[in-house]
Amino acid sequence: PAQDFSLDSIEEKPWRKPGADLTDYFNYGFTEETWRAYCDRQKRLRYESGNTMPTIERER
Amino acid sequence: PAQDFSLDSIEEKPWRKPGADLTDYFNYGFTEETWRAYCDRQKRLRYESGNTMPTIERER
Amino acid sequence: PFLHIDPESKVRPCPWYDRGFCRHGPNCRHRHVRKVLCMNYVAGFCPDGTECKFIHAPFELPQVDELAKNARKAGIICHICGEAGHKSYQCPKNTDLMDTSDSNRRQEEVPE
Ligand SMILES: [Zn+2]
Ligand SMILES: [Zn+2]
Repeated sequence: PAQDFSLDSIEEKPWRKPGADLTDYFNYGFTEETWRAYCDRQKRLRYESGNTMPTIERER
Repeated sequence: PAQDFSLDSIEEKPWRKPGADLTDYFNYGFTEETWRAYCDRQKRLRYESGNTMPTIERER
Repeated sequence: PFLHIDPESKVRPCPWYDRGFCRHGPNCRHRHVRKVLCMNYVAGFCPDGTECKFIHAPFELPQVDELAKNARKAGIICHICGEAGHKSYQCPKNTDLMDTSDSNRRQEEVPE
């Protein structure tokens, strides 16, 4: 899942470039910061409950 | 276009009729169920991102 | 008697279908182009951005989405926050509009 993409593993961060549209990269109105926070939260949740991914990924 | 948002507001569901092609109505391989799940996910994640969309709140 | 659909208008892709669902199905005035969704973007983030070969589907209702896009194309720049895509009276940073609570203000922003 995309949550496992660490933003830090991406060397150049094209969405930071001037003129870049954040929404081309981040869905749902996330920004780099809020996405990071969300991933951390998810990781913690998954760790605590042993739960994996939400529905959509599975349905495909 | 409130009626375009929620499937439930559409009284007759022509895509359910025999001979109907689901892909005429649903893109990306969505079905009624997965589209519903996708809409819920949109709502949930927009909330999680802290970027709630006023339009959607109203449409529901 | 059959539905007359102007073939010209079929050239324009359907913004609702591009979101994922169009209630008009085969009778839609616009063209329904079958595409493949980017599952990374559905998850929330796709590192490929504009280079991605799958679709990053917008979920904003087309009219709102298009309004903003057209405004951006037309080079509309807000003189309050300096950002492109909206006018000052629609600006989230316009304090003149902030006499009510934040949530009320947000609803008022929605164009009819
Ligand atoms: Zn359509
Ligand atoms: Zn992508």
